[in-house]
Formats: sequence, structure tokens, C-alpha cells
Amino acid sequence: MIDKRVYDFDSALDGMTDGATIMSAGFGAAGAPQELLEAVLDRGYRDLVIISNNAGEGERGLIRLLKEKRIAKVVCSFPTSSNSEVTKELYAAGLLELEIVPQGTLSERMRAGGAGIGGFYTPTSVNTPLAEGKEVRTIDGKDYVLEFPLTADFAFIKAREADRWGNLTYNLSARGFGPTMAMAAKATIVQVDRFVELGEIDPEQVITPGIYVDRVMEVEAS
Amino acid sequence: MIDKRVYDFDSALDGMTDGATIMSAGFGAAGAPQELLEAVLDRGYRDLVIISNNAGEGERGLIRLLKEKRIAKVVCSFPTSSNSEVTKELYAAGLLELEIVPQGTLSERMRAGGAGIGGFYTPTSVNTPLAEGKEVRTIDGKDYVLEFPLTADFAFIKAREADRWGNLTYNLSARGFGPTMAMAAKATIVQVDRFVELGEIDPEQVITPGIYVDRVMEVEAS
Amino acid sequence: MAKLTRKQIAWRVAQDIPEGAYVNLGIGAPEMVVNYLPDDREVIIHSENGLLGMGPTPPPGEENPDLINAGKKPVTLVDGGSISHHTDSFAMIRGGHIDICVLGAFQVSQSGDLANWATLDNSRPPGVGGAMDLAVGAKNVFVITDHCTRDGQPKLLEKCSYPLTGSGVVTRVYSDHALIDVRDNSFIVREIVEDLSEEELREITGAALVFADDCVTLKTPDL
Amino acid sequence: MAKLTRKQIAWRVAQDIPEGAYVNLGIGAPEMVVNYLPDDREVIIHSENGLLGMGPTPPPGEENPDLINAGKKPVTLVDGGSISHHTDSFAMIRGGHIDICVLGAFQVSQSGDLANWATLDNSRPPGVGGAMDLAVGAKNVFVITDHCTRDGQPKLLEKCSYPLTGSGVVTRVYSDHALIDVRDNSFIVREIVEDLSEEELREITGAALVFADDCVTLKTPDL
Repeated sequence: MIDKRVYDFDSALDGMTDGATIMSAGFGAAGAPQELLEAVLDRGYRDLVIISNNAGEGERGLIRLLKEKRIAKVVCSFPTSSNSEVTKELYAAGLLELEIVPQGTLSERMRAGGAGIGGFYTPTSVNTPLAEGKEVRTIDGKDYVLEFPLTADFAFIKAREADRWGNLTYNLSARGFGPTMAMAAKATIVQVDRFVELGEIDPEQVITPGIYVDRVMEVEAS
Repeated sequence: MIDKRVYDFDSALDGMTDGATIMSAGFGAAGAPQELLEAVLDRGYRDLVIISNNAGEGERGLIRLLKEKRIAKVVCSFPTSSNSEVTKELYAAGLLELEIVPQGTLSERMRAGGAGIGGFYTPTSVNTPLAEGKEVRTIDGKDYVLEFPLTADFAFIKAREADRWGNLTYNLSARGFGPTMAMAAKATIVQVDRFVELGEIDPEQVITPGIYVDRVMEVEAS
Repeated sequence: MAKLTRKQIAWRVAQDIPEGAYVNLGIGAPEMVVNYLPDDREVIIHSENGLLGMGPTPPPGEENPDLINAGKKPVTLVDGGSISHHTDSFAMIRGGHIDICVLGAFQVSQSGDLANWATLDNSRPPGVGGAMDLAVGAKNVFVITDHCTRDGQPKLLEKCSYPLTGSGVVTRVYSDHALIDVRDNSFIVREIVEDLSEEELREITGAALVFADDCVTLKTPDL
Repeated sequence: MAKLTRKQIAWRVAQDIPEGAYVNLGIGAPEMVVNYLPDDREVIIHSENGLLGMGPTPPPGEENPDLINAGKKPVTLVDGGSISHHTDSFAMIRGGHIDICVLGAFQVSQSGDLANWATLDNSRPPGVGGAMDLAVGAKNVFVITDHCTRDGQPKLLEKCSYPLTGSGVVTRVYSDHALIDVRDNSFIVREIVEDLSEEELREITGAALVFADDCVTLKTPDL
């Protein structure tokens, strides 16, 4: 019987190592897998590379990892949040590498990683510093920048429901980067509000099909 | 008040011309907008360019347009259906131009057209005749073919429900190419089983958001 | 010198948003535009984190932490609203499906270049968010900005000195002094606030201005 | 000469599909594989028109014209099944998320090239469907084929003469005479049907064969 459900963080994080690349879903706090990130913190992993829209928000998850200097690099579109100073301080002190990627390009690069696309031409960032060093190509009279896929060792996702095959639904705008990151990582680990029986999710309403999911764990918001 | 509902085929087909490029959804008969296609037939339009997975199936829609020699070219992955000879006959007689595109590339090219991507590298068709004349590029040691976007004047789609903003749901595997074609055409025309009130479709269950839809018409299966 | 308040600028922008438009409102001043849309006008608000048909701020106590806008503030969905994931949401933007986006600016050039994401100060981490995608993807890019910086430097320039967000993208500027179209490598003044002369506007602008033949007074209610 | 029926080949393929695998079964003979999966083995069947968790043919009268497989035949969904649109479905395929796809073949070369979509007859319109995406995207490409054409020509070759579907993609061939891995530019025979000598197999194969040290008899039930 296929059963992707796990019941503790040690099982959820099986295979985690220092230096791992982790895609962390969430836009601000919505959809952020705070408990999974904090389980990584508790287990002492370091030198992590994080791919996430923001380099943390509030006082949870990524912010805690940043404060404990466990993160070597963040690939993101917008690193700072209004209520956290730690990213600015680490950056100013040269203790944090940042790769800034426009939000749509970030998402599309992860999709490419998950969908087997070797690269794509986007009009976003043409003639800006974020296109420096990148190939620019004129197609039908318009300029585009060549961007390459992003993949990761792990994707951490927060979802609403999961069944034992790993089919997922999300809660409103907490959907965010989850469906894309699930495609792009070697191992996709999901914390969900609740498990449901196989067949309970309408086939037309599955947002992330289980094929993209490796482990699901029921986590109560803490 | 925004109201994309129309009540007759003349309104649905507003702007149609000879020589128009039409994306026609459907995989075989599932999701095929037969009544919209036949309304085009009835109005005498010709020299049409059709983008569709199949060049017709059964005795309806595209097959009828083919029989009446209204179609100049079909861009598709698989032109012939088991129960129709017309495509073979027209092709053998030199009366039909075919552009064969692998199914996933066909779909991805339409997505690129709808998503503002200028081109993408796909591993599909490398070292095959369908890559002839196309740029091949080695990325991270793997070969990819450069493919360009597909767009159209019209997309014809069959869906289950629509509200007055054009939000759509589909019926099971009739979803098919609908959501992608809706993004890629200048005018997206949808025949639906039934209209619903605005707000009746759960925001999380909208499959094609109305931003991609121009006109919706309730059409009883005929 | 006569000048508009932020609310008045937002009001003026709102008048230019037609029925049925799909509109993305940037974080900050652009968010205020929604408050001045006429009640009888149906406009569909997009938020790049996956909302289409975004509604007003919920009443206190009814906020849902999983229903937020691009500025990470609690919002609602209107009837007809829908959710998409980030990649699909940016396909909408990049694919040219958003009719109008309204953004703030550090600088705008007469060729429509927009700088609104980074200054020349490298000590702070830069952050671009969705601005580059919106700038290049929306059919019309409206900019809300003060005409000058706080220390009196012009923000409308021949050429931007700050790093660009997008090149040749701005279609119209709504400043606290004027409404200016950006077309054919020129700033074309369509409306100018009361009691401000053409000469005074030229003095606070860092590029040549063309005054439209039908240039009128920029009038707004008191806000 | 000893040879397997199509059903026996399908049975043999089914034995190699592990619990939990995501599997795409091509149109025709590959579809039969599903009939021989052990009842206690959970395998998730993908159909490229957007089904994941495809179930068996529905009972007569319960067919839904909007629930069909890649072969356009009525099917069902099992509990846990899901629907996606075509672009998402092919993202699954191209992105390497399908563990095994089973395809038919006109020709297979010792370097794993697959030809299964077009012959050299240009009078008929060609059709490729999803075969090229599956060939290049699936982690393992299993081929079900007769060892020879109806007129006795070998289908396992040094080099394909027909237009390719994919290059270097086939991982294993299940013919009516043998089970052959394709690796390091070689056909490696793992199993051979009863009463067929190595020499006889070589004679009907258009490329060199390597017999594995642990090559065994290919046994199936009577089907």
C-alpha cells in the first residue's frame, strides 16, 4: 500500500544534510512551513541554501534559521520583511549571500526545473541589473533574457489536506509557490492541517497531485 | 456590469474572418467545441488555420470543416482518427497542410504564447525529424530544442460552468487543452453546459479564471 | 505651490480605470486607488500572489492569515474571485493579460524607463518582488509619484540614474503636479494642477515637457 | 518457434512494475499490462490527457464521454485519482516524474533509440501524439514488441532506419522471444523463452546480443 504519511519530524526530514538546498513555500507567513523549518533548526543543520520568495517574515521559520546563522544563501525576490532586521544585519555584515530574482522569473525557473524545460526566454529584467551577464535574444522584435531552471534537494510546503498518496489542497492564497516547488525538488515534504482518506478529495480539486509529493505530515499550527 | 455571456452564435463568433487561426480544444471528442466549430461552418468561413491536438474525430466539428475544405492547415500532434478517412484523403491529395508537433510541445508552446515566454528549450524531439531546422542547445550536458510560442486569433473551448466574468470549470478529462488555449488566443470563446451566478464557483475551484475568457455561451449538446 | 495629496492622486488614477479592467495595484500609494473607484464600475483587482477579484480589507476580527495581498495585508475576495498559484499568477502578468498596473517610482525617464526597486546604496539588501514582471507585462503601466524627491530633486528625467525596473514600460505618470503621458520618447502633459504655470512645472522636471494642445487643469475633490 | 502471446508479454512487463510506481501505458498492447498487475500491488496509472490514477474500463452503460484515456476509450478514476490539464500533464512527463512508460515500437536500436511514430511511407499523414514526450521524459522506457516484423525483418537493430521518436531512451525491451536490457550501447539478454537457443535469437536480431551471465528462461503463465 502506498502511504506517504509520516508521524514525526525525524521521518519527515529523512535525508536532510548540512548544505542542503531547500525550497520553502509561503508568501510572507501565508503558506510558510514554519514547523518544518524549525525542525531543521532544532536538528542543527547548517550552511543551508534557501529558495523562497522572502527571506523570512515575522519571527518564525526562516527568520529563526537566519538568526542562528544556519543559512548561507537565499535565492529570493524580496529578502526583507517590514518586521525583521536580521536579514539586513547579516547582509550588511557580509554573512549572507543573496541572489535576487524577479518573482515571476523565480517561479517560472522552478516550474522549468519541475517540467523538464532546459531554459526559457523571459522579457522580465531586460535592460536591468538583474539581466547582467545573461544572454539576451531578440525574438519577433522583442528582447528576452535567457533563464535556467531551479531545482532543490527538498521542497517544504504547507497545505490544507493530504491523502496517503500525497494529493494536496491548499487554503486560499496560501497556495502560493507550493504547487510549483513540489514539482522542482528531489524530495517534497508537506506539513498539512489534516489527513483525509484516499478518495475524499474530488479528483478535479486536487491542486498538487501526489506524484510530486514524497512525505506528508499532519502538523498542528504552533 | 461585466457580462461576458452571449446568447447566439453570431455574437459568439463576432470578429471571425476567413483565414483566421483558431485553437480548438478537445482531446478526441472530449472537450471538443463541436457546436462552435459547426457555427463557423454554417457561416461560410474558409482558409482556416486550426491548432488542435487532433484533426478531428468522429463525424462532428473539425471533420465537417475538413470535409467542406474550409481548413487550409492544421497544427496538431496526431491528425488522424480511427474512424475518419477525410484527413488522410485531403493530405494525400495535397489539399491539407499539416504541421506535426509533439503533444507536450504543442501544449507548452501555447502556454508560452499565453504566458509571455519568448521561447523555451525542450528535450522532446531531439534527434528526430521534428527537430530539423531548429536550434539545438546543450544545457548541463543534455540536448534541447528551441521552440517558440503559439498564439491564435480565437480559442474555442468547451467547459462545464461559466459565470458572467467568464470563470470556468470543466468536466473531468474534457479539461484537456482548454485552460492553456484560453491563455493564448486574442479572443477566447467558450461553449458551456450551463451558466452559474457570480460567486457560485468556489474561488479555489475556478480552473480557467475569467481574465482569459472573452465570451461564454450556453450550448446544449446537439 | 499647488500640489495634490496622495489621496487626490489615487482618486485621479481611479477615474482612468474603465469598467471591466483587470488591474494590479502596487504596494503603498497605488493600493489607495481602489478606494476611489466609482461604486457602479466593475473592476477586477489582481494581486500577484494569486488573487483575482480581490476585495476590500475585512472587518476587524475577520482577517484570514491565508488570504492576504501582495503587501501581505489581510484582504477579501469578491464574488467571482479566484485563486491561482504563483506561477500561474505571473503567467497572467507576463502574458499581457493585466490591463493596467499602478506602481510607485523612484524615477521615470521620458522613454518610459522605470526605476522603483533599488537605489545606489549597496549597504541594504535589494528586493525586487514582482515589480519587474508587472512593469514589462501589464498593457498599461501607470505610475503614482511625487514630482520631486523630498530634497527637491526631479524624479521625471531624461534618463534614470537608478537601476531600472523596466525599460520603455511606463505609459502614464500621475504626479502631485500633473498628469503626463509618456509617448514617443517624450513627456506629454495632459493635465496640470491649478495655479501652477507651465514654466513652474518645467523647472521641477528633469526632462523636456510637451504640453498637449488640449492640456487642461487637473481637478480633484478635496481628499 | 517458441514465442509469447501479447498477453504473455504484457504479463511479463507487469511483474517488473513495483509498488508505488507512476506508470504510463501507451496505446495498444501496452494498455494490457494493467490487467496483469498483482491485486495487492498499488500502482498509479497516468494517461497523458490529464489522468493520474486511471482505473479500469467502466461497465457497459456507465461510460462517461468526458472521462477517456489517451487511446480515447472510456475509463474510470480510482480513489486518489486526479485531473490535470494537458500542459500540466506533460510537465509531469517531461519533468521526469513518470517512473515507467511502456510503449510499442517499429524499431529499437542497441543505443536505445526508439522509432515508433512514422515509417518511410510519406503518403499517409504522420502522427506523433505524446510519444516523443514520453520517450524522453519517463525515467524508464519499456518497449513491448514482436521481435520481428510480420515479414520477418528484425526490429532490434544496430541503428534504426525509421525516423526516431527519441534517442537513447529505451531501457528494456520485452519481445515475444526475450527480455532484453539496453545499456552501454548493447542489447543484454536477461531472459529468453523456452526452447529457443541463443543462436536462434541472434539470427532474428539485427544487432549483436550480449547474454547476461545470469540469463534465465522467460517464463509466463498460459495467457
